[in-house]
Amino acid sequence: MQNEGEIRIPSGCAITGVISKSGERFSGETAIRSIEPMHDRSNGLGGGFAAYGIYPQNRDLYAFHVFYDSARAKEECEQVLQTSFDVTVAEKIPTRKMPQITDEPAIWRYFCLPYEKLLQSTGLDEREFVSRFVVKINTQIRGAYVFSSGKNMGVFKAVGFPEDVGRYYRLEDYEGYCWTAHGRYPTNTPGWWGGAHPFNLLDYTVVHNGEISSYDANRRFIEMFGYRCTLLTDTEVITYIIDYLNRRQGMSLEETADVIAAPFWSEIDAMDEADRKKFTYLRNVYSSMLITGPFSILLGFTGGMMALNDRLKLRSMVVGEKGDRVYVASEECAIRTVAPELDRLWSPRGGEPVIIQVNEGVRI
Amino acid sequence: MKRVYVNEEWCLGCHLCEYNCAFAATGETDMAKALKGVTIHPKIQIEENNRISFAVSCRHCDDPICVKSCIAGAISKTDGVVHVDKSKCVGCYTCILVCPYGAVMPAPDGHAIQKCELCTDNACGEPACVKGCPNGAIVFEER
Amino acid sequence: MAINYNIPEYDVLRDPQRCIACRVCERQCANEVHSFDPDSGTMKSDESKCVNCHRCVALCPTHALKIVKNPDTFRLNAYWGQNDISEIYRQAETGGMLLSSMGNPKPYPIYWDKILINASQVTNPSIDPLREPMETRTFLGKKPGAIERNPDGSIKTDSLPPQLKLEVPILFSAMSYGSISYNAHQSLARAAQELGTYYNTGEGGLHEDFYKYGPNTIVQVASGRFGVHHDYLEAGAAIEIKIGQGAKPGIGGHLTGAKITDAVSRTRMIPKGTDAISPAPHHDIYSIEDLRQLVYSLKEATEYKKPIIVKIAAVHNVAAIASGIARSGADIIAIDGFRGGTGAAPTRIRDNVGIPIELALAAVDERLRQEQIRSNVSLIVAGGIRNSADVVKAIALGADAVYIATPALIALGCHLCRTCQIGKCNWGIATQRPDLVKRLNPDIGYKRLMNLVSAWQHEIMEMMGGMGINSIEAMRGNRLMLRGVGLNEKELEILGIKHAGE
Amino acid sequence: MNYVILGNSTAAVGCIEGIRSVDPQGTITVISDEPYAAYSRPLISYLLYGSTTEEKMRIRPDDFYEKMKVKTFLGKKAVRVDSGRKAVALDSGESIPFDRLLIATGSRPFVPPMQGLDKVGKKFSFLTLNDAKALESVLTSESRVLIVGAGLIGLKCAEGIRGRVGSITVVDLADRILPSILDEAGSEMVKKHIGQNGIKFLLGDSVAEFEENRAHLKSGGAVDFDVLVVAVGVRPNTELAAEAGCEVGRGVAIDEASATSVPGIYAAGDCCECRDITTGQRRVLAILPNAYLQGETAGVNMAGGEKSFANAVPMNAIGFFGLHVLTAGSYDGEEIVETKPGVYKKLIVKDHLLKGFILIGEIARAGIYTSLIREQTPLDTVDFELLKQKPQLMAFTAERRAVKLGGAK
Repeated sequence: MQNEGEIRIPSGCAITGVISKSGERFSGETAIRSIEPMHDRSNGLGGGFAAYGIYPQNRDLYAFHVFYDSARAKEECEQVLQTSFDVTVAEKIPTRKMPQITDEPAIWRYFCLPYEKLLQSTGLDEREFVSRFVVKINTQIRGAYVFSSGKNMGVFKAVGFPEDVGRYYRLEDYEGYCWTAHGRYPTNTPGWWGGAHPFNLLDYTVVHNGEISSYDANRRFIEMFGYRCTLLTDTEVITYIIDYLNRRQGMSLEETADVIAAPFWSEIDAMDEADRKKFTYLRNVYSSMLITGPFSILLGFTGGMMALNDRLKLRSMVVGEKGDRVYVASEECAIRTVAPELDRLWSPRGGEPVIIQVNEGVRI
Repeated sequence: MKRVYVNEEWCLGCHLCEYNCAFAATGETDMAKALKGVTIHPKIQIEENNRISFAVSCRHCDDPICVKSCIAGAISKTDGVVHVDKSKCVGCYTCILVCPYGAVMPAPDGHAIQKCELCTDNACGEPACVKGCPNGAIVFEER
Repeated sequence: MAINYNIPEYDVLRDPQRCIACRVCERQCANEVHSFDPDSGTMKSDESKCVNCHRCVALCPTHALKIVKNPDTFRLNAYWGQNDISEIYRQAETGGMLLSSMGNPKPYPIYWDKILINASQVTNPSIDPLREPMETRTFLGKKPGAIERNPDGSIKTDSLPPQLKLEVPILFSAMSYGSISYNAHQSLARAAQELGTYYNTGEGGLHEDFYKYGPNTIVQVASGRFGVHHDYLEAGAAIEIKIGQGAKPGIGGHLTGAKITDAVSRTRMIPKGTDAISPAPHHDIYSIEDLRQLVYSLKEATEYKKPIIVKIAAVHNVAAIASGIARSGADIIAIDGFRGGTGAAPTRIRDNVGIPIELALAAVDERLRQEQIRSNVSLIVAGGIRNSADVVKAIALGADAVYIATPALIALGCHLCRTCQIGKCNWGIATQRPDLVKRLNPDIGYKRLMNLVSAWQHEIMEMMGGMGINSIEAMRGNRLMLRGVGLNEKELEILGIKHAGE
Repeated sequence: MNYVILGNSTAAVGCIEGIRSVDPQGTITVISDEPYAAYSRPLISYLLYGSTTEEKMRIRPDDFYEKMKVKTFLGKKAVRVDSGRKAVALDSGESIPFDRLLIATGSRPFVPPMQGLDKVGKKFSFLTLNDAKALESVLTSESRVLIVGAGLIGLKCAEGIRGRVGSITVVDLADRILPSILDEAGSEMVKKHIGQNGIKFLLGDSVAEFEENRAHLKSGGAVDFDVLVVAVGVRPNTELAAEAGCEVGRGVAIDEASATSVPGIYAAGDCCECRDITTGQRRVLAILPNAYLQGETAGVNMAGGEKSFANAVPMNAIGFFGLHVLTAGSYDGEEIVETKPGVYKKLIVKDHLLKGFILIGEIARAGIYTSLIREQTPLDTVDFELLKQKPQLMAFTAERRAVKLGGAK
């Protein structure tokens, strides 16, 4: 059997996400309960959560979540980590023993910041430095895998059904203003924890339901820019593309969505001149970042969440609103379970991003 | 009204139109069987000289002088096609005398005349010369 | 020569039951194979003149003709083939180099046929091009590394380097006026215009009548610089510097004086009736930095408004060469594989020099990505694209677009008799004889070209839809969509694809 | 509008079709002393020959008059035209008023005074269907027929009856046949051919005196006969026109609009004289195409349309026993002659124009020559050398051909 990274494994999935626009923090129980009714969209081969705002006391430090297959990997990784980072906290992530969750790796958490000296000497900005560092650990240290690397946020994932994974990680004990969750239905049956979703880089997390047909075109292109798609999953390449466009190219999330789920030429040709030029430019210049095939993704980032469907809307995705909460899920049941009465419920059109950001001025 | 037009520039002088015309008139389905050993009498004829060639067949004139001149009332024009009633034709050749295109000719039996009738007199559907022209030198078009 | 050592290559079979002696074959054969015997009233043939172009077969109204390989053979020999012996006789007779036309016909591996395409099943829906948009529009040209913004924050779109916009990623590749006829050129130009793509003048300049097709024309600058002047450069949508040609890498060209008619002479700006000889190298390009100078000279001459294409033959170190070109300022690289056609080339060169385009493409695309300069240039591949599946495979291997020439000529009637060099093309393509040129009616020709490319486009869309891809750029370089069959590890590695079953 | 047409042959048909192309409603009345629907007079010889029937001789379908809304008075003779009151008086006493009148009264046989002619019992003219029927009724396979006149009518009559009689002798004062359309060489060739088909000629001779079954010739000989056909010539029926005040020369004088000198009265066909463009002379051009074109021109103009027929050309297509003779124009000018066995060809050129031709035996595409005459095409605008070889459109410039064949404007 080959694991993620050795073979490309397409998978069907369930996704859900909840955000409080007022920045109110709420327990992971909501996310667990929301993903639970979509049990049948997963097959027990992966589940995970991303939570934003969960480490307010360490909000200025990077929170690295790391899987270790061996003590040696841990030793090696920590050694490298300590040469580049000032590590404030190193701890085991609390878990609950459950019969449903097996083959656990060692799961550690580090709060840290890169050494200022090093940033100056490399000339890289902090986020670029961290992202390169994570890619380096994940590609070079066998048995160590950084699966969460943002500030004041964290990814929790494992092989199992998502609701079990949530309970395993005791997510009811965490409070965040935004949660996304993922249940996985891979069409092959390896069980590597790193291969579960969400996929993360810095504070970007992506949960995704779909199977993109443009995968290798996207992968081979994005790898030109220093990324290494080690997992061979859609989520990984989508995350990198978003990171590249949003963070490195400085595009807005809307513009990012306009690249990866670009309008059809027939639509562009019918636009007014300014829009036509803009969209033509984006499609032309970033053509290799167009993502085709079915996908529904939830992008989590500091201060917000973006939902996006492929341009043909080949995967279901609904959005619900209740008060200051916005819910996005593969199925309406996932929303109704946690918010039976909604102010509004709709199905976004293919390629049309839904971006929810925490209200301005709210400290997160 | 659709007419046969000749694009001289594209005529190859291959004479296939003549053979296709003659073949269409036989009503046979096998050209080899129909024309083997036969001297053909096509209603379309190629003129050739110094690498110039073109096909000539009845123009189905708007003001057909053959119709007006026919001493037997055997030529008439209906639905854009100048038609010969061979049973009325006595073969006097007045039409040959007046046709400015030289597009009317004696029928092989000599007792009447023949001319292109746009294959309305056979089962071709479209003029056989046009259908068989390899280079678009003869076209059947509305202009 | 008292003894004729050679035997006719073909036999003309005429079914006496079918032949009606209409003499179409006689009138249509520029090689004068057929003749009419008035005494017997039957047709005769001199098969020694036959090149098997099938013009007579195609026009015979009673299907009385067949051209077959002459069953007469030299004594069979597993090592010394018929061709080997014949060619020696010919060279012993003439003392000259052997000349041939069109592409390398030898049985080298055809990698296209060892690559298979993927399709969606269950996990990912295939897309029906009849019901959903299916996009084949492609832009060729250098892509900027970063966006720039206007003061109001909007994206600056005007700073984009010049691009070629193709509605379908298929262009007609270079065939010079002179090597092919006026009517062939017109057919290509009109088809390119209708299809929203481009044709390429080749190295023979641009006939004055065709300037109006300029927006769909790529003008070529080759080592002979025939017909190159300022208006010519300005006339095209892009300028192609031809370094090499897949059919004859490393050598120049030779168009015999017989083909330099009045119009050809005017277009090429050389005296009528003189041989048009292109030098093997550009004598102002002896190194990669010289190329850069020419690239920028042409850009200067055309105010940086036109993309510059550099066309090279696929040779052994093509990836490194392409890397150099990608850094030379060129906007597009065209790579011509060893199956590419020609109007005339030394047989030995055509049949033995160069490498398969599939491998060259895979190597170049991968190399440019490794060097992170793939966005500096677009890649056009040429030389042996036979059908839409080849196009799909080429794009999935990493090409932005393909050049086709042989399929275009075949669409116009070419039967690949491979005797372009004698100038008596019975199909009116590779000839300047007025009576032969007129056999290609561009009104018919351009429609056949349009049909061909439209048909391919539909097939490409169908294959894309099967893969669940609805825009061609998502297929570009998408090598996971390909699998090899019957390829060894090395070949798979170069092609960057997995073996079927993996 | 009230149209009246006197005569019911080709000119009348042309006139009816001309009127109806402009005026679908006006009343058209046709008056003819012949009791038949319009038939082709030139076909009477073919009728006797057996290559047509009385039914097929009709030049228009049976429903022609009905479709064209034409009222007919057939078998009634117009006896007077009153141009002042604008009415035609019929022999039956009726008076038919008209607004526009076409006189298309044709011609009648000319029978010169010949001594003893009244003694001949079976004597015939050969112009009308009735003439043909009458002649046919007396013919037997033993009949010895004497035809006086070796012109078109006489010889067509000879051909028409050759297969049904014992012998035919043709006498003519002229020393050659068909002198009105052939030159000497042509005459000789045709005469030889006709002679080979069993017809005996006595040329340069004439009948001095008839007995009932014998003609004594001026030359001294005599010809025994059973049936006599007099085909010396025809005379236009101009009397009605003259009475109506129309200017009459050899025929009723008409202009290019087919109008006579009397307003409202038009004339067409064999009763008229018009300008022959090949000679510039006014003459009677008693040929069928002219009759139609003049009639049609008259019809259009009568109905208020505008049409001009300005290029009348004498021409004849005639054949005898498989030998075809096509001629046109006048024969005054430079001659280009080509002869080969069975073929005689003569072109006449004057003032850089093709003026006339005689084609015997090889007649293909003669209309191309005719059109050069009719259109008065300057010969320096065509390749006349090619035209000398044979009539062909190749002789025109590519631009002219593009107009003729390619639909260019």
